[in-house]
Amino acid sequence: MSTAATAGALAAGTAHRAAESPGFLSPTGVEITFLLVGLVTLGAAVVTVTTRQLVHAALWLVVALGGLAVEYLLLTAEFIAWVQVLIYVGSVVVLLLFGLMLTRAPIGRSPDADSGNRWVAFTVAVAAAAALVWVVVDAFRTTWIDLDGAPSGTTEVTGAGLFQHWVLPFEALSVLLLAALVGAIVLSRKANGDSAPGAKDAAGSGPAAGATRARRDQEGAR
Amino acid sequence: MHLAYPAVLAALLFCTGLYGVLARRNAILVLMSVELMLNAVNLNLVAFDAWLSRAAEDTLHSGQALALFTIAIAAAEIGIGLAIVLAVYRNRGTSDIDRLRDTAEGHDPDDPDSDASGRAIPAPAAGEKAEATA
Amino acid sequence: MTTTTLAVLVPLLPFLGALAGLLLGRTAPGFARPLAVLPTLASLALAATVAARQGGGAPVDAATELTPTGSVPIELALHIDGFAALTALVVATVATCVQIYSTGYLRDDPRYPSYAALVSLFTSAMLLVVYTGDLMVLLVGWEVMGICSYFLVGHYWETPEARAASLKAFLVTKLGDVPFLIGLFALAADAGSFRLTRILGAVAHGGIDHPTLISLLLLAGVAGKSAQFPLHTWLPDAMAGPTPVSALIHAATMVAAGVYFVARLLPLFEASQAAMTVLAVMAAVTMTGSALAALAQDDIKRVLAYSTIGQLGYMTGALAVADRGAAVFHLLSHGAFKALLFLAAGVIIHAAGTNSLAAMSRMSRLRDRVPDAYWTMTVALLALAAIPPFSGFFSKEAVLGVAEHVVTGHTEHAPAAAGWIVLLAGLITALLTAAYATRLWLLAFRGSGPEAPDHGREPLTMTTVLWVLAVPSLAFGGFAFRVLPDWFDGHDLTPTLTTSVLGTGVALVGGIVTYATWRHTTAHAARVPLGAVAAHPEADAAQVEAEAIASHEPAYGDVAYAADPSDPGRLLLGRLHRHAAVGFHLDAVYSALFVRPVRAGASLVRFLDREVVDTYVRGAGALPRWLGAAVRRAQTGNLQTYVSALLAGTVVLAVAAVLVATGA
Amino acid sequence: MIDINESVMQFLLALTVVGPLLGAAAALLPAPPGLKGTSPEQAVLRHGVTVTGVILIAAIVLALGFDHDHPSTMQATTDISWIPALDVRIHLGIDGISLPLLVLTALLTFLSALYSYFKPPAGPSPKAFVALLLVLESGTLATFAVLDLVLFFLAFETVLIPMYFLIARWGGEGRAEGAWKFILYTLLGSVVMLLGLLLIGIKAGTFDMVALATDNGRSLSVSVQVIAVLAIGIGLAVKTPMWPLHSWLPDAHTAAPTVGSVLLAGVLLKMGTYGFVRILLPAAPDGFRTFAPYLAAFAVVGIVYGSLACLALARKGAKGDLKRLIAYSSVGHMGFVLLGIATMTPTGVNGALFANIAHGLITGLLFFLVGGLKERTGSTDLDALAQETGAALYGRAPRLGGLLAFAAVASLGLPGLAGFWGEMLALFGAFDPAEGLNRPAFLTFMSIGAFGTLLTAAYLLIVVRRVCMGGAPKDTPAYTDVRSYEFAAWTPLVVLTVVAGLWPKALLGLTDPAVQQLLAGGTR
Repeated sequence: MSTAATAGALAAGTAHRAAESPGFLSPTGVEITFLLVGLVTLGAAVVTVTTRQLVHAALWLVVALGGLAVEYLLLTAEFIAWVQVLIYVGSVVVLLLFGLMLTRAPIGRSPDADSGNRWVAFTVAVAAAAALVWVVVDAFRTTWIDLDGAPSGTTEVTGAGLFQHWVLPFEALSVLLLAALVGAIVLSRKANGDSAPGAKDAAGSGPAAGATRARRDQEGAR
Repeated sequence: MHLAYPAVLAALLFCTGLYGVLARRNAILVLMSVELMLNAVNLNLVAFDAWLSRAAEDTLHSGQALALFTIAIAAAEIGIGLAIVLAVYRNRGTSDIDRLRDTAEGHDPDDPDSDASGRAIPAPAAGEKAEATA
Repeated sequence: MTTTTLAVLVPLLPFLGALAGLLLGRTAPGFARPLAVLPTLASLALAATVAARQGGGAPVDAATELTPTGSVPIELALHIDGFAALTALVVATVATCVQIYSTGYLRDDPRYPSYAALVSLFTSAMLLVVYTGDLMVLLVGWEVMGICSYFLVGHYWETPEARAASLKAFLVTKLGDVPFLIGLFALAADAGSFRLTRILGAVAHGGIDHPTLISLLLLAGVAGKSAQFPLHTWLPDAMAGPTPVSALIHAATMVAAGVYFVARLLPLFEASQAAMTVLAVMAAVTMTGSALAALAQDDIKRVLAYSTIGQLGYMTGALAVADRGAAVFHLLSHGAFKALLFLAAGVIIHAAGTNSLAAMSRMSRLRDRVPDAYWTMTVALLALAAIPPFSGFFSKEAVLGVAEHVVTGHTEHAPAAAGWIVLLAGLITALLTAAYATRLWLLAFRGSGPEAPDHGREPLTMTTVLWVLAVPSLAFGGFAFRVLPDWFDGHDLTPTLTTSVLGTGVALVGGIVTYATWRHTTAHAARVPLGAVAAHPEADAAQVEAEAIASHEPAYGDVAYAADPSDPGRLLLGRLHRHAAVGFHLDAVYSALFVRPVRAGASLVRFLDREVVDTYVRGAGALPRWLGAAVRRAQTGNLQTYVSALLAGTVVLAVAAVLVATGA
Repeated sequence: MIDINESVMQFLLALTVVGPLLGAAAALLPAPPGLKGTSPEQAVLRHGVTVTGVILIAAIVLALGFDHDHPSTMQATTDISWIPALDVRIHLGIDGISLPLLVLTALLTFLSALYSYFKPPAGPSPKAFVALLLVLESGTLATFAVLDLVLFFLAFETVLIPMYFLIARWGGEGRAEGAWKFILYTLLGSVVMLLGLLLIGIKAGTFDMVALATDNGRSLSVSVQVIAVLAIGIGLAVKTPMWPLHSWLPDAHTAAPTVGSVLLAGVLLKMGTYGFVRILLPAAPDGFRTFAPYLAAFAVVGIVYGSLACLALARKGAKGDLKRLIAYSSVGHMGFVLLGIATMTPTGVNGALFANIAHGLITGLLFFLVGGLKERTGSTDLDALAQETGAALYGRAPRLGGLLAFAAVASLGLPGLAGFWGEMLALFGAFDPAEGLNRPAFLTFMSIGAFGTLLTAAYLLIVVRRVCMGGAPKDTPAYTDVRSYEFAAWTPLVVLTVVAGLWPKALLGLTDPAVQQLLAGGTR
């Protein structure tokens, strides 16, 4: 974990500059909010991956993603928070619901939502979680983010950053999205030859990607 | 705010998504779990960006930029993924991951003497020959 | 031509004759007889010339390297002294007679070409043994003789006796040859050469480290070839072969080789008292035992076979008392009259249509049917019984005389014990020899009962040979004992008074006793009808003999034995008769000692090869199979399983990496 | 004998190695119109005869042009750098040790091709058969001609594949199993051998056999030598085969077609012993000295074991298969070869090399004869052949019976025939082994081995008795006696057996100086 090590070093650096780094026992209001929302988010996520009702899973996903958006706000990244709400809650989840419907997912409790692999998955997940948490906590125990001062994630800051430093990747990304669009259409066409649902699906996925891209562009224009 | 909070939350979310990916049967639920994992990463990116932009005077905001890119790519990925899932569903009539076992050993019943079974013969042959000659 | 060239030609001609015979035999049968007789005849002439030129003087020595071996080279060497010259002469003579005789004996035999070729090969091998001065080359001839005897004894391969006998003949002699080979190795390793002269030189300078061991090893081979106890059992069975072959084997070749070999290497044996004593004991046991067995045999040829063993016993006895002159003297005279005995026996078997003495003793006027055989055989039997003035007398007396010399301590070469053993055994054997000779003669020619079948005179080729051989049996010894010492070591071979009187006396006693018993027993002959006669009496001799041999066992229940109350031998031997008839159960001992263990070993190996050696092969085959099955089971095709495994591995690796990085 | 320009010799040697490969490639092409015989099969078989004949002629010319006064020096040498990175060179050459084996290989392959021209093997198309035969020949000749460890290994391996297909495609019943056992067994051995070869090559810094022989293991530490000898020895011992690694041989022989058996016994087995002499003895003498007693012990066990197995097969009612029996007898004969090598004396090694050639000739002849016998009687099962008394081959096919008896007699090591000198010299070498070896142990081995000859004689004569002799051949139908083409294929072997027996100098004169030099460490 060399990254963690460097981060630790940096953290030490900041620590002595910002003289007092408050302990965990005296949380600020932001922290409490973050904690609570985080709990909700996590809970929603857990329900998402465990519930037996597929549509409910999608809805709980909405809650989790929304919670994340709030966390972004708390981290003063408002633009990303809105984008999160727009794209994820707005399009991705809708897409997923479309998918559920198109694959005739059963409405209501489906007994076999989880495969026989559940316990293996659980162990692996818990082990990974333990490892990650341990490492992260070990590395950033004392690191302090100071969120005061000018918010670093406002729209103009982000826009400026994007169009000063990230233009080329940004355009490349739009090409990628285009490719994804074409790919989605081709895939769904090939799959069914000339039957109706393929066209509908292509229409379903195509505009979504297209929408994101269009939105991205107008953002850039602004 | 302590960096540990978002980091731990991200880790937990990631592992939740991991569990989903490994445990869910329906392909679309797997996709949802993938979204969770992506978001966990995003949270990390944003949190570290917020920290570094102060601690290391980072004016590049690479964290937020990358988070944006991730979101965009995630959208594309969902599109493609769903298309694939639908195609599979149309061909096979199911979107259950563990019904798709074409790579299983000796799966195909239509050509029994495929390479694998063909290669399996010699080892017994040597043994049986030993008995035969005795 | 130089003597060397001639000497080289002597073995070479019969060899070439044999090759030509084998190649042309089937394509041009007309050549078979000339190819058989002429080379042998030529080599006889050459041998005579060589003998004349050598004249008992300095030995002829010549050598050229046959091949390098990396250590001790093998040389193509000649070493012709008086012994070699004379022995070669006898060999060639007997071989020629046999070849001529065979032309008549196997008149209509389709296999005659191969037979004759093998006889020629046999002859050339023996001549090689006689002339060569290199022991490895001698071994070559030695073994070639063995294989020739194998093929010739198996000539009647339709009969089970012949099949068994040929195998036995080869294997028993080979059993002796194995230690023989080792002995040669030891000899060569000590002397640094296979050359006879060098080895004798080394012996003279005491260059041989273990003379006793080497001598005993060599003796094993000698016992095998010269049919000495305990390796003699193949010889009586070898009677299943054609009679001329028996004559060849017994008179000149094969069995003579062993005695001749010891005679050549006698200084080596003299170097070890123990070896000499062993030799003496061997000779004594052989003599007496074989004589007793001969008295009990029913097959006329088996009687002669056992008598051969006995006479060879005399020769080894002479060697045991360190006088090779006497030994070779007896070898020569015995060669003459034993060949005659066998060839005459062949004629008789042909005429009588049976080889069983019991059957012959039940037919009258057999001697009128075959007068030549009758007279010559009488001569030969007298010679065998060592009645003066026949040749056998002088040679045997020479042996006994030497033994008596040793006993009285006139020589230091041999231990006195050996002398005593040889002398006593010799005298007993003389008695027994006379006894079975008389028995054979009486049963064969003095039979009473229905007339013997008459199918014309025997072919001239067979009868003339008999007379040719009768001459030396009659007259050879008379002048030989004066001449031979110049050829040999110079020991006096004149019969001494005591031994002559003793020997002749016991011989006469034996003859008279047997005659008396015969007069007593022969009365029963009429009462017990016996006898089996060949199916085609008019066929050529070979086929008659084959049928006679084949019919003996069915008729009497045994190859060697006939329940004939009119047999004097039965009365003379009393309880011993039964055991003597089967050669004192030596075959049973052999089968217990060698055959069964080898059989057991064979089946053990069969089991091992099946169950043990192949087991690990099978295991090696099974292990990968199991592994493959195990790995295949993991391939479920469920992606989530794969990914779970993948991620689990990743986590483990990550944790490990962290631990390493943090130095925990 | 005759004086041939060195470059011509080089060309001939290269031809003997490469020629068969080209021939094999050509055999797969459609026959040119000029050569098209009555049928394409006949055409391709004739092609095989032609190519092998040319190679045989080349080998004979090599033997004639060979400088017989200096058989210990490498002649007709070609030395081209092949893989500079690994310092692997294409190094060809012949000396007194490899020349006889080279000629023997060419001869046996030619005779096999001739035999199968008149009697095509039962199986798939002869095209592939001829091609495989030629590849086999090329690999074998290369094994005897190359002087580079890596090339040696390549050639050594090349041989396996064609032999596998010869057995698996043209064999008798049980061919699949026999072929599998053969290939797996020998490949396993070769893998181990490769490790040993690499070890030697890397530690000594060269793969060149001549350099290694001259170095005589001075640049290799004893431990390295021990490991290398163990590894290489196992590989070679499997090929030889040494007891107890022999169990692939009987199956392979029983299943193989006549020609396959002839080549397998006559040529392939020799590669193992040749490797012992050419690589192990000079390159790692100290390591070899460590293992020599064990090798000798295994060899002697092999002698007795093989003979006893043959006795068990030859016994009445054992359902013994003749080809299997001859295969076991090969185990015994190879035991003598190994014993000779294990003595590390010039005498023993000379004997081993002589026994190699002799065994190639005699066993080749035996397999040919058994093939002919099977063709006539339709069986190689002893009990089926000789019901009660025997098959009486003497009476029903006299020439065949005579030849069989001759081959058996030669195989039991009768003095005056080829079989004798090898065994005798091996035993003589064991009687007085090289210094540093335990003499009493070797004396024991020698006496046991000597009695092994007795057992050998026993089973061979029993076979003769059951096959050639036998009662009442009159009523039974006679078989067709030896045909002319069979004579053509067999006579050379018979003649050479007799010649080698009567004039051993022809071989020993070649091998002895070379062996002396080899054992003296290339400096002499």
